[in-house]
Amino acid sequence: MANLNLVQAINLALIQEMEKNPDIVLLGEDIGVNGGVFRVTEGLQKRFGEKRVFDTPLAESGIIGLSIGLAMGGLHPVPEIQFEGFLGPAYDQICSHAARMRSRTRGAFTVPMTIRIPVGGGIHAPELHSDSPEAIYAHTPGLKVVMPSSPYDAKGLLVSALREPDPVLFFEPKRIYRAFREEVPEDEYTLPIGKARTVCEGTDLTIVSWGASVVQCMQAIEKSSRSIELIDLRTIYPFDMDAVAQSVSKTGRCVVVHEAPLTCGFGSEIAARIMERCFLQLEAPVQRVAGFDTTMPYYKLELDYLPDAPRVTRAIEDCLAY
Amino acid sequence: MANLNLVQAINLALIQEMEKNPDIVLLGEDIGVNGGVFRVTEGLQKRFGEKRVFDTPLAESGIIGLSIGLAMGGLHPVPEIQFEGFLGPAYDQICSHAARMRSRTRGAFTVPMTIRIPVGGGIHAPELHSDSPEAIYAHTPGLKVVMPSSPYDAKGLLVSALREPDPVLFFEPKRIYRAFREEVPEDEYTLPIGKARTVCEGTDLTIVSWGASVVQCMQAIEKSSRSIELIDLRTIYPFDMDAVAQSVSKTGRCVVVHEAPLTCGFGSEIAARIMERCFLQLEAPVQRVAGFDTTMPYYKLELDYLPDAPRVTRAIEDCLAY
Amino acid sequence: MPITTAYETKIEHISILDAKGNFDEKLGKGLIPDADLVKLYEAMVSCRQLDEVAFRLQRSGRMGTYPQNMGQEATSLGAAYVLRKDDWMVTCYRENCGLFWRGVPKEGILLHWMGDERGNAMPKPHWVTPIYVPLGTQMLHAAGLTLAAKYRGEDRIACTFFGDGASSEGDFHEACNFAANLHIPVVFVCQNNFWAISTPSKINSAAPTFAQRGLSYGMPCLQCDGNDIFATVYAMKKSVEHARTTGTPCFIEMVTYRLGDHTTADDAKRYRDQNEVDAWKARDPIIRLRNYMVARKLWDDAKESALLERVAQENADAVARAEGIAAPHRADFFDSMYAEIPADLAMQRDTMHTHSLGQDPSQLPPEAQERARQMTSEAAAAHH
Amino acid sequence: MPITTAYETKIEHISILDAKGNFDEKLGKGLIPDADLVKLYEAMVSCRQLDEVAFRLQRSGRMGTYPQNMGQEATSLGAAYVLRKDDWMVTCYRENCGLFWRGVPKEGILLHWMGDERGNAMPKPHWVTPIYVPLGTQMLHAAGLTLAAKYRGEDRIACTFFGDGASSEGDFHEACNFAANLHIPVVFVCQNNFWAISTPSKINSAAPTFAQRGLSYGMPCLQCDGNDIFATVYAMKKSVEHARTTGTPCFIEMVTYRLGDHTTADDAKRYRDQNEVDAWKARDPIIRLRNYMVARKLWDDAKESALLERVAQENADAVARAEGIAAPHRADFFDSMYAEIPADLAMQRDTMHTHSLGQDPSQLPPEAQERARQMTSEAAAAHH
Ligand SMILES: Cc1ncc(C[n+]2csc(CCOP(=O)(O)OP(=O)(O)O)c2C)c(N)n1
Ligand SMILES: Cc1ncc(C[n+]2csc(CCOP(=O)(O)OP(=O)(O)O)c2C)c(N)n1
Ligand SMILES: [Mg+2]
Ligand SMILES: [Mg+2]
Repeated sequence: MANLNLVQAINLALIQEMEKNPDIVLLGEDIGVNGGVFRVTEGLQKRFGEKRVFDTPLAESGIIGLSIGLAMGGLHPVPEIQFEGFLGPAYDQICSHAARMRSRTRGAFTVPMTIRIPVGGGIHAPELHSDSPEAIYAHTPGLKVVMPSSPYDAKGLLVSALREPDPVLFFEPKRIYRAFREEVPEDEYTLPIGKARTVCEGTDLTIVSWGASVVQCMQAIEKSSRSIELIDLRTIYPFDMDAVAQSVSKTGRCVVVHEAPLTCGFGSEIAARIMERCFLQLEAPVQRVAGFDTTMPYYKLELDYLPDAPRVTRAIEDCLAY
Repeated sequence: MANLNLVQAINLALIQEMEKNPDIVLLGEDIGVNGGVFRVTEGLQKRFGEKRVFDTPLAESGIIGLSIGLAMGGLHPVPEIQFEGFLGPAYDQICSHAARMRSRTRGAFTVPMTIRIPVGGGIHAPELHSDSPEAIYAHTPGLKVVMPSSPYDAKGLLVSALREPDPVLFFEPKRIYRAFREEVPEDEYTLPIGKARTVCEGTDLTIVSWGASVVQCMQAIEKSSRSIELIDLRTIYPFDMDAVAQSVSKTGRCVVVHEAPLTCGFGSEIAARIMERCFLQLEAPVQRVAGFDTTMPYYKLELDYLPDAPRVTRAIEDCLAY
Repeated sequence: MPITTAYETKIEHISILDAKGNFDEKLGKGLIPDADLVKLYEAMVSCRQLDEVAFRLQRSGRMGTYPQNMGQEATSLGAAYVLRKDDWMVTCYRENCGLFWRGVPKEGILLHWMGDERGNAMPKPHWVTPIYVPLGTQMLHAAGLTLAAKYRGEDRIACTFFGDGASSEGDFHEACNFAANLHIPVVFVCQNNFWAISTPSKINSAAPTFAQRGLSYGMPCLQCDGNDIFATVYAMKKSVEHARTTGTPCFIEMVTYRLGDHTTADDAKRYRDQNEVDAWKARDPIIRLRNYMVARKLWDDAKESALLERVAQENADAVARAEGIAAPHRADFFDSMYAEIPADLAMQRDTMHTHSLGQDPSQLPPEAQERARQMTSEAAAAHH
Repeated sequence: MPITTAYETKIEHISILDAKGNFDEKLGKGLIPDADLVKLYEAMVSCRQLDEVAFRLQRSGRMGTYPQNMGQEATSLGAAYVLRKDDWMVTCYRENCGLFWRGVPKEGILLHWMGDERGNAMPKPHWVTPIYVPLGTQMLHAAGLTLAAKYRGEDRIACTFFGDGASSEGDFHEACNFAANLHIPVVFVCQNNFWAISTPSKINSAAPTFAQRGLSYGMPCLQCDGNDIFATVYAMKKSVEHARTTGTPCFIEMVTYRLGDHTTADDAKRYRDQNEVDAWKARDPIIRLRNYMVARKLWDDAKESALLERVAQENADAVARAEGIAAPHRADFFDSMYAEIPADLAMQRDTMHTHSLGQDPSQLPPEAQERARQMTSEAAAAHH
C-alpha cells in the first residue's frame, strides 16, 4: 500500500502489467528519456529498454496507425497522445480503423490497444490542451472509453484496459494528476470496465459525473445540507446505466456534470437514458452542468468555462426546487 | 419553377450563387471534369472555369486546410468531401481549426466555408460510404451543421450556407439524391439555418427527424391511424428547439429518428432538451429510433441497420401505449 | 566553401521486357524460371477473367461496386512472387492478382464486394490484411505489423501497395517516415496508374516521378515498368533484399495503367481520351508476356484455349461458392463489435425486431410487453 | 537500356558568415546593406532579451507556458527581412523575431501566452497569421491564403515556418503537395533545431537532411546555416525569387539550434547533453553577427550598452501594456463563436452565472425565478 497521486498510480500500473505481459509496448512523443511531458512514463524506458518504450516521430495519426498494426500483429501497444487536443489528427485511424477492425474482418483481425490521453482543463495550458472529447469516442462503436477520477481507480481501471482485447481510450484528467494522493495497493487488483462507483450515498438527488469534475461535485455535496448520492461513471462506454437508473429511481432527481460542451456531450445520453428508464420516478428534469457550447477559452477564462462547485450547487438547488 | 431531384437542386443553387458571388470557389476530389462522383457539380467547371472549380490532390485534410486558408484570405470555398467516411482525415482541420479560427483570433480571421458532404446509408456502397457523423460536428462549437431532406429545402438551405460568415457542414443524404423530384423555384429564395420545418401537423405525437430518415417517417405516418406531427430539423446546429418544444408541449409524446448510432447521437440531445423544456407536458419518455451502437454494416445488412418505417411505427405505438 | 553539396541522389528506372518485345538479357536472364513464368501468366489471365465475371455480376445486380484490376496484374503479382509466403502483404483494393497468388480464395474477395464482411475475414496463414477501401491508411498498419514481427525476432518484412492518388494522403507520409526512422523493413509500392478516379496523376504529383516520394525519408527508391512482370520482379528482388538485409524500408514506383473504369460505378469516358487508353492497351502486361512466351515456345494457342476454359470454370466455381454462402444472420453485425458484447448492445440486438430503440422493454405497459413477447418468438422462429 | 535514370538531383548548403567568423565575400558582399545589418542585429538582441523577460514572468506566475526563441533568431528574421511587407508570413510559435520585424506588437505575443485570445487577434496590415500551437497545421492555411491572393490576381507569396518535428505530420505532406501541384507560390521553411521537445531530430528524419523533404514534390530545395543571418537572407532571396517568378513553391531547411528549454514547462537537462548545448552557444547567431560588425567597425561596446538599455525599456513597456489590458469580460468567449450568436448560446451566456445549464429559466418554479432575477442584476452590477 502506498500513498500515490494519479501520475504515480498510472506509472505503477504500467510497470506491473509490463512485467507480467511482454506483449505490452509503450510509444509516443517524448515518452522515453523524458518520461512524457507529464512524467507518467518516467523511468519506464530505463527499466524496460528502448524496444518496449520508444519515442516516435511527431505525428499522431502515425502513432495510432502504427499501434493498430502492432496490435493486429499480436502485441498490446499503449500509445500516448500528448494532449487530447492532438487526438484530432489521429481521429481517422481511431474511428475508421481501430474501432472497426474486428467488425470489418469479422474477428480475423483485432486491435487490443490502450490509448493514454491526458484530458481536460484547469491547468493553465495553451490552446488545444484543455478539451474533453469523450463524447466523440462514446459515439463511435467499437471503442471503449475510460476516465478515472482518483489514483486508486486509475490503477485498477488501467490494469483492466491493458488486458482488454479491444481498443480503449484511457483519458487521464490532468487537473488531478497531482492534485491529491490516496492509498493505492501495490498488490494486483482490477476495476471492471463498464461499472460505476457510488462515491457517496444519498436519498434526495443523484449526481452523475466522471473525471476531474467528480472533485467539484464532492465540494458541492460537502456544502449541501441535502442527502445527495454521487455516482462516478468511471467508464463512458460501456456505461453503467443500471447503477444510474437504480439511483435515480430512488432519488427521483438527477444532475449530470461534465467539462465537455453541453450539446451532444455525454450528459445528453445520460439524461435521455434516465428519461427512458426512470420516467415514472422522475420528479424534475435531469439537469446538466457542462462546458458551454463554445470553444474552450484560453486559460484566463478557463475557470469561467469549467463547471465548478457553485454551478453544481446551483443545479442541485434548481433541481430540488423543481 | 422546375421539377428537380436533390442533385439538380444543389447544382442549381451552386450555379446561381456562383454567378452572384465571384468569391465562391469549388474544390475537391473529382469535382471538375467528372462533376463529382454523384455528379452534383456536373458542368460547373465548364461553366465557371478551372480557376473557380478545381480538382485537388487526394487528401481530405489538405482539402479542408487549403479551404480554411482560402476563407481566411477572403474567399468562400466550397470543398466537397467525397463521402462522409472520409471526413475522418479532415477532422482535425475542421474541428481544431475551421471551428476555432474566429474564436481563437477574436474575429481577426474567419472561415466562411461550406463543406459539402454526401451522407448516410441505403445505396449499397462499400465500407465507410454510409455513415452519419452529424453528432460529432454538432458537439463541436464553432460549426453549423445542415442536412436537407428534399430538393426544395436543399436549394434554400445551401444558398443560406453559401452566404454564411462561418463554416457550415452541408450534409447531402445520398439515399435521396435521386429518389424523388419536386418543384424547385428558379427564383432566389433562402431557408434560414436554425429553423425547422413542420412537415405535417398532428396532435397525438411528434416525430423529430432529419435527412433521409424523414422519408421513412412519412411512410410510417401514412400508415398510422393516429394524428402525428412531423418536424424535419433541417439544421442540426443551431437546432430549432423552440419548434420541437412547442410541438411536444402540444402532443406530449415524441419519437426521434436518425441513422447515426444511438449513443450520443443527436437524438440524445433532442431527448434531453425535450425533458428540460417539456417535462410537465410529457406523457411518455421520448423514444429514439436510430442506428444501433455498431459499425454500419456492409450493404448486405444495411437495411437491417437503418431505421425504417416499421421500426418508426413500432416506436409510435410503444410511445402511444406508454 | 560557402556553397557545398548537402545531398545528391539518383533514381533508376527498370525495364526488361518492353512493350515492343525487346528483352534485356543482362537483367532478365534467369530472373524467372520458365515454369514459374507460365504460372505467372496463368495467374494474370485468371485475374483478368475474373474482372469480366465481376463486371457482369455487378451489371446484373448480383454484386455492388467492384474495382477492376485490368492492366495492373503484373504489379502485385510480381511482388507476391518475390515475397516469402510469410511476409506481410498489405494491399489496397486493386491487387487481386497478388492476393490470389498468395492463396486468398477468390470467393472471399467476391464476397467482400457483395457487401459482406465475411469476405474480409482474411484467412490467417496467408499473411495478408483485409481489403482497404479508405485510401492511404493501410501503410501504417503494414509498418506496425512488421515492427511487431521484429519485436518478436521474426524474420518477416512487409510489402504495402497504394496508388498515385493515395500517396497524397498525410498517412502515406507518416507511414514512410515511421518506417524509415524506426527502422522497419517495409517495401512501399506505389502503383502509378496515371489516374485517381478522374484525377490525372499530375494533380497528385507535379514531380517528374512518384519514385522520388521516398527520397524525403532517405530511402532507396526505384522506378520500374509496372506492366513488365520481369521488371516488377527485378525491382522487388532488389527491394526485398534491401529490406531484409538492412531492416529498413525502401520505395518502388511501378508505372502501370488502369485499362478499365475506376470501378463499376465509374465511366472513364467522361474524363480520359480513348487514344490514351488504346496506347496503353498496346502495353498490356498479359499480351506482352504471351508474345514473349510464344516466341520462346513456352506457349501456344492450344494452351491458351485450355487455360481460358479452365479459368472460366474456376471463376464460375468461385462465384458459385460466394453466392452459395448463406446470408448473414440479420443481427450478425452486433456480434463482432467487441470480444464480449456489452449488455446494452446485447439488448439492442435482442430487441431489434421487437422494440423501438432506447426503450427498455421492462418499462413498457403490460399490453406492449405482451406484444413484444409475441414478436420475439416469431422473430426467433423465422431464423430457424 | 534497361536501367535508365528516372530522376537526379542535388541540394546545396549555404553558409556565408561561419561560426569562426569567416565571411564569404562572393555570396555575402552587398547582400545586406550595413544600415540594415545594424537593424537586424538590434532586432535579434531585442527578441533575445524579451525571452528572458518572458521567462521571469512565467516563473513569477504572471504568464503561462512560454516557448523561448533563443538561438533561432536569424531564421525567421532573415525571412521577414527578405519578404515584402505584404507577403504572408505564416508561423508556428517560435518566430517572434520575424514577427516583431513585421511590426507585430510585442504585447500581443505576450498577451497570447498570458492565456488571452486577444493576443492572437493579429493586426490586419501585417499580413501575419495567428500563433499556432497545434503543429503542422498552418502550412495548409499558408497555401490557401496564397491561392486566394492568386485568385484575385494579387502579387503575393507566402512563407511558412515549421520545426523538424512538425515536418513529420501528415498535414506537412499535404501542404507541400497541394502547393506544388496546384501551383501556389509558398516558401516552406523547416527550422531544424535538432530537437522536438526531448525527441532528437533523427527520430523525426533518418535522412541526411530535412531539405530533401521537398524533393517528393519536385520543389527546388536548399539547406542553409540558420544561425547565419547572411545565409538565411541569401537562401530566402533565392527562394522568394523562385516563388514569385514561377508561381510555384520551394523548400529551405535552416539548420539552427534551440539554446533554451523547449518551453518554460520543459527541462532540457533531462534529455540533452550540456556539451552539445555549449557547442551551439559558440555558434550563436547574435554573437557571430556582433563579432562581424565589431570587426567591420559597425558596432562597439558603447552602442551595445545603449542598445541593451533601450531594449530593456521597450520590453518593460511591452509587458506593462500586456498586463495593463483590462481582463476580458467573463463571458467574452461566447461572443466570437459566430458572426451572430445563436439564440441558445446567447441564453447560455446570459444565464451562465445564474442558472444551471440546460435549464430553461422560464421552466423554473416562481421562487427560483426570483432568485435568478436577483443574481442576474447582481452579476450585471459586478461588471460595471
Ligand atoms: C480517404 C479516401 N478518400 C477518398 C476515397 C474515394 N476514392 C476511392 S478510390 C479513389 C481514387 C484512388 O486513386 P489511386 O490511389 O490512384 O488508386 P487507383 O484507384 O488508381 O488504383 C478515391 C478518391 C477513399 N476511398 N478514401
Ligand atoms: C499536433 C501536435 N502534436 C503535439 C504537440 C505538442 N508539442 C508541442 S511543441 C512539440 C515539439 C515541436 O518540435 P518542432 O516541430 O521541432 O518545433 P520546435 O519546438 O523544436 O521549434 C510538441 C510535440 C502539438 N503542439 N501539436
Ligand atoms: Mg491511380
Ligand atoms: Mg525542433
